[in-house]
Amino acid sequence: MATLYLIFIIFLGGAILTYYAGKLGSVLQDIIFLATILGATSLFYAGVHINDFMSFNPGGITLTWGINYFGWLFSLIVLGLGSLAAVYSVGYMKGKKRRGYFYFNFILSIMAMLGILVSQDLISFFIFWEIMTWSSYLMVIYNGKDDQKLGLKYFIFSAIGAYAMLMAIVMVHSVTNTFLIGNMIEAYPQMSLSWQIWIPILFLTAFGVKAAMMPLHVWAPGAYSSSPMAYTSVFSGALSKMGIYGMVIILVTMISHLPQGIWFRETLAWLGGLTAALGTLWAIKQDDAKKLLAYSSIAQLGYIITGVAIGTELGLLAGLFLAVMHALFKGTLFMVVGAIEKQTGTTNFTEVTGLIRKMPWTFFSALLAIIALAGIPPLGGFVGKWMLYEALITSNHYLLVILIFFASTAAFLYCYKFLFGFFMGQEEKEWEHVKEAPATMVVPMVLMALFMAVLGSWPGIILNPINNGLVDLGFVSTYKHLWDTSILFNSWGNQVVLKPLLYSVVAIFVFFAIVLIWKGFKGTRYVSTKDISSSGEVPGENENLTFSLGFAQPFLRAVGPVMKRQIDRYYTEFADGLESFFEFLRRIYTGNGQTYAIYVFVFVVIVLLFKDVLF
Amino acid sequence: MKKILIILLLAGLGFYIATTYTGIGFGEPHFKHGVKDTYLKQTVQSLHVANTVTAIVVNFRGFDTLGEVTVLFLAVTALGSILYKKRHEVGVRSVLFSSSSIVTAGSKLLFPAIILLGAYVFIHGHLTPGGGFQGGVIIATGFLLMLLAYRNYSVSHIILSIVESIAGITFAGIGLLGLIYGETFLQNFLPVGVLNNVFSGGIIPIIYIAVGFKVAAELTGVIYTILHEKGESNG
Amino acid sequence: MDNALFDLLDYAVYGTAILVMLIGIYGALAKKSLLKIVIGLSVSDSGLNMLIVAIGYLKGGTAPIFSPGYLDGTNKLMVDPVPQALVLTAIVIGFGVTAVALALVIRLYRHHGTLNIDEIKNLKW
Amino acid sequence: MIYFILILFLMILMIAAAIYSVYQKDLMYATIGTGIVSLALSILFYLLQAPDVALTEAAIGAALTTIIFVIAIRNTIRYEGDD
Amino acid sequence: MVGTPVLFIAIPLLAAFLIPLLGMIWKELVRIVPGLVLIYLLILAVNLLDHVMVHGPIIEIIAGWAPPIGINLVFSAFSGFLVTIMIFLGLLIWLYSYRFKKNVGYEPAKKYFLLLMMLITGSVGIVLTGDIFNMFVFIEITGISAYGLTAFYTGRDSAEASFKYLMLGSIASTFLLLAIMIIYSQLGTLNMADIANRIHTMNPTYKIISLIFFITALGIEAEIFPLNGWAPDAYSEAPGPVGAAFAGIVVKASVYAIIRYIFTIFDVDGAFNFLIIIGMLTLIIAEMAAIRQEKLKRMLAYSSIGQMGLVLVAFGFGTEEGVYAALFLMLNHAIIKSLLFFSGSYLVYNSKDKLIAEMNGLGKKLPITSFLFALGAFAIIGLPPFAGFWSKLSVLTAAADKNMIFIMSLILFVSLIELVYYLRVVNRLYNSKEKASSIEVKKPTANALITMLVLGGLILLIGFYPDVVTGVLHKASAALMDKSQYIHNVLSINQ
Repeated sequence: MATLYLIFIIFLGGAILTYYAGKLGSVLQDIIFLATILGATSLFYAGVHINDFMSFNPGGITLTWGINYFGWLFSLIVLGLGSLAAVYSVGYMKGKKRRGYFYFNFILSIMAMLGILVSQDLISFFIFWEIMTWSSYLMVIYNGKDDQKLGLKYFIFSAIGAYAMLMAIVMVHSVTNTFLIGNMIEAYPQMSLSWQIWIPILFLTAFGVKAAMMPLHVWAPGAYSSSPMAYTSVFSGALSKMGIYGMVIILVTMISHLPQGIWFRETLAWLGGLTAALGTLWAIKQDDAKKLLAYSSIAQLGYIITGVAIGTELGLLAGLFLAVMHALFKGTLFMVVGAIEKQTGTTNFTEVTGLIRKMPWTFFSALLAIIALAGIPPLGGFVGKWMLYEALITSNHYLLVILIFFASTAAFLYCYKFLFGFFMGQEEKEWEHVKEAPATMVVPMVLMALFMAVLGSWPGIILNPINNGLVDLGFVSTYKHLWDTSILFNSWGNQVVLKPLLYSVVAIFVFFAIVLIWKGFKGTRYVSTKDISSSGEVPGENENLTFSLGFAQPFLRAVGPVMKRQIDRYYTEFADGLESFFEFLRRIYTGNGQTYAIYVFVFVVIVLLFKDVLF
Repeated sequence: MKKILIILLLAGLGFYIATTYTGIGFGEPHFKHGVKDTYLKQTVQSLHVANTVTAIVVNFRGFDTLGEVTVLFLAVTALGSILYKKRHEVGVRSVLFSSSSIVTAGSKLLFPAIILLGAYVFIHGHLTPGGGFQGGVIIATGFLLMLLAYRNYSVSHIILSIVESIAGITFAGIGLLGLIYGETFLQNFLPVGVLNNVFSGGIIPIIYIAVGFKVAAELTGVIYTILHEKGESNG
Repeated sequence: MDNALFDLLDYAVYGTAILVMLIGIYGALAKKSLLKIVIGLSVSDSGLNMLIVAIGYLKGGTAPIFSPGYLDGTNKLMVDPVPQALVLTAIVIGFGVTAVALALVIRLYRHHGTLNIDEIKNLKW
Repeated sequence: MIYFILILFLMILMIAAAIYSVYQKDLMYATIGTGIVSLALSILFYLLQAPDVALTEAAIGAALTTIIFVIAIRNTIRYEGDD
Repeated sequence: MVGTPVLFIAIPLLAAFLIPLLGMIWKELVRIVPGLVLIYLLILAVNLLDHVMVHGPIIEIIAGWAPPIGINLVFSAFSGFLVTIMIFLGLLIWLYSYRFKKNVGYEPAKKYFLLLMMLITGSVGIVLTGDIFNMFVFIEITGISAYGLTAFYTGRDSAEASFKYLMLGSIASTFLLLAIMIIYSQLGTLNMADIANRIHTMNPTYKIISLIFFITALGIEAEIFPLNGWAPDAYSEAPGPVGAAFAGIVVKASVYAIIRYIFTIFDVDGAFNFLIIIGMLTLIIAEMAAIRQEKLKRMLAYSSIGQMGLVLVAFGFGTEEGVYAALFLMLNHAIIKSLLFFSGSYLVYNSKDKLIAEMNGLGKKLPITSFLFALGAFAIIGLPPFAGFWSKLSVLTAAADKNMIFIMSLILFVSLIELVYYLRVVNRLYNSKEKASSIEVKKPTANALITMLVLGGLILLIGFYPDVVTGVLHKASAALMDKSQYIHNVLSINQ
């Protein structure tokens, strides 16, 4: 089991080496970086056995490391996406400044996420959690132009979560006297009711922040969009999943023992649903691809939270499957944006159009990812969505189904905007010189896109590990039972039978897609974007007439009232209020030495007067 | 308003201090097992020193005294640091009063007597009231007199500093010798002599003489430094 | 007669000491001039020293000095020497602190041209 | 009896001098007030059977402290401003 | 054994008296000798600590009179641990300030190093001594050195800060003497162990009044909330390394004194809760004041006050875990806050008006210093895997064990405030939108850089491998908790 040690040493050593290798040469730096990530990944899958634990005692605290099936499932997301994003990063970072900084934090993030998964005790869990937080914070401020204090916001919210978690950890410790997660789970049913309620709330706060759950999500758009895209794919794809990972553990192992647990579930599920709906609406409004994807991430995480929160086996399966899918398609999409940013220098829909011919492979990956995101068959996203609806309906959450359904329908709008804004439309002269991104960037995107397609037809590849993981968490597998009742599992789960109806849907879809693409390449006439006129006026040179400008305005007007007040503003007002209170308070220190001396006597006399109470 | 508050506060504080101390009682023995009886007994028996206060200050609680001379030493240093000016800025000595020839002549006459008195006081510190501090202060007042009487009278900083250092080293050094020849720091390692002789009490007179020199030099230094600080407001 | 008066003194000595101390502190807290503050602190030190010595006093005791011929009549009452030794230390330390304080006052006057403590508050909040 | 009156006188003198030195606006006189406090105190120390302390207080409190106050006042301003 | 505890006091005093003479021989000696002394003392401290860990506390008597007659020094695991930290830190401060400002002349340099050495000695004395009046003397030594050092720069604000400090310091010594005399008048002894042995015979009212006076007096030095008006000014106006010395050495000694009184000498149980209350007040108000500061050093000062409040809270739990946590906090605070003061001094040095707002983009100009500052900031917030995390964890664990959930959440809330203002600075340092500043960059000197790197290395070492200190910490906290053992050890010495 020393392999785990070795892996962490490789990560740490690699991070430091990479940082300093920049002085010797950028190629060497790339090689060390890739070798670290890929080496550690392959070592992990080759040398680490599941359910093999080891313990050690730093500072008198027993720590246990090892991985179970559930962690192993998430390690697929972390290391898989991490490796691909690492390959992508090499291309993305070519010619950029502060590569050492980027690589260092990238490796540390991956290490921290893996660390979270192998931690079987709360202390190392927390330590890795925090390493993950600050390494990602350092990524957010990578550009050094943190004018809106996005990094600070991210960090503060993470810290709120982390401190909540820390509080829960020490509360648990005062009962069990150890930090082992297993002991916590065992001791939980014996705790007093108020602690039984508070501990999960505190934990869920921490996980909710990372999973960008509704009232705690305000950091996410800024943080996702301002860190380098190569990292954002990991940030949104894998890092946020750590929140989901934690939530599942808490929900399954603790809340399920609590009679009042139903309230937790309902609240969480509804928060997830709201997150999905509002995130989607905000995403539609964005003109910047990074922001759009960031809000879309929030929305997608909402689906996952809802699925997980319902707590039935089907719900968990759906949520976790969506989590994997989200890692894949959101990873891909951020990579796509990164590629576009690298090639064109901007990510604004109102500036870039018609890249379909310039960057065909990028378009291909974007297309598949968008299809998966929107939940259109036959890609994996559809499977997840379907399972989610099924889970919601079987557990009688009809209102929630409506909400989710509304959200996923509205999601088509931004999917369309994304796809059309960048790739379709007129080809402007400004972007004529644009070429396809380098191979190191394209290959990871395409690989992921293909994998999504595979998952659409063979979801069992992922569903089996998920099931194993759930069994590992103490869930009694009722897989067999579901197999019989659910249409979905009948048709998709056993990987071979495709029902004629679905088969024909796929056929029709493929047909239309081919037609559309064919038309796109052959049958269009080149028209300049300026070649229009409205009300007899010829638009001027500087008039922006891109397709995405003012996209979906009527719809946004309709839902406008919902979006009028951002939660963000409440936080800001709260913080401002606090600060002015502090400002008022610090005037205690008047600067007059005599006043300070008087304080001394006030203190003495007050203490003397109340000495019988105080002592 | 503020004054009323202060008076109220002080009244409250005074009330508590007063109740405490009146409860303790004046002029009565307050405790049974105090250390003072041991001090009174041992001063005569083991140290052969007449003045118990001296015995306490120099021997029983000699460590305090070491700290105390250090405080004075530090006060001089801090004073120099606070009022430090670059050499060309050294101020003119402030003149407190213009002295007539009677004063100057009288001062000259008095000066040796004051020094002698000071020396007497610290040499006999273990026999009679007085000791290093008192004697040192008396010597310092002698210098003060000269400084005030003569406008041009100056005390060499370097000599002051050397005297101070040597006296301090003597004190600390005797302490360390106690550690070497005896077993503990500041332990008496000299014969204690006969009670009420000048040469009695072992290391006590030596230390007190060192303290006397040190205090004299330090206080002279304090006065000299402050006297040469002609304050001019520039703010 | 004498005894009754001494009983009164019981309280008067402590009372005086505490009163002087409080007057000094009042000066330090209520007066605006920096020099007045230092004067106040110095006065309060005097009161405190008196209080300490008074604690060591024993009625009918003599000074703790074994002058020649004293030892013959042993077991005569002596006042407590310990507070005296402590006060000795405290007085010298108090002088050192006062000297430093005055040096600071002189320097503050050099910089600010005033001794009013209300006007010397560049550092605040 | 004389002893008693002496002590009482000294104590009253001390309090009065203390109040004087706190209230006097002319700092030079206030300093003299502290000197008187110290002087009275040193005699009181003597009466309280503390000759060592009396000597010290007389030398340091009454003489040296007063002098450095006077020097300090000479170097700054003599009158306490309005407060 | 290479020596006895009294050398911690005697050697620096001897050196202090020697330095003016040595300076006449070779001027550089006034800078070198304090360093040599501190190196010797560090070796001594480490050796003695090693000895104490195995053989139990060393009680040293002075002038050949066994306690309670004479003064004694106690070098137990607890006091020895603090002494070692203080001297180690003192050595680093010496190294850092060896050439802090090159244009400082001979006279100021002599005074600076003398006062610095005596500041350290005084604090060490406070910790080592076993006699309450002797502690008063050491407090005064520390105090006068501190006033002198605060007013070291010739600017006008430093004198102001120093005067405030002095004023409160005088009031503190008044209260301290009052309290000492109450104890003496009741028990007739000044020895801590003897007092502790007989404190139960004392009238409870007087006992509590004297305890209150002690807490007030020492609280002024230990920066407890309503008594700490001097602290921000003194920290921010003193030279940078002296700020570190205040935070790392002086305040620790005062906190030690309070703890010694409450844990060992007095048997008042309510005092523990009182510690928690004033500790929380100090923590909360200091951190709230810190967030609005515009000057870096002042911000660090408030943060330092807050940390001390937290230390008091941890002590106030009164359990061994609490003491362990408090000691861990003190250790970390000594290391981390010194690093922050050291690196912060150079940041301030490089910004014209000492404002945080002017530090944009310094991360590029002073890469190592800024990196170390960021490291220190992360560590003091309590982010793993740096040193601060372990102490924060142990404080919270101790709180949870006493079921003080409210206190816990307050501590965490305050940590959040702390995080905000530290990160604001770090954000600024690495914000590349720098203002055009014509100031020439003043790079840290080599010795300063070494000092900071050592501290940074320690933060990482303790963070990754806390075992280097936990053993000592456990022994030290056990030593503090065992009151009867302390009394027995001291009073059973016969000479």
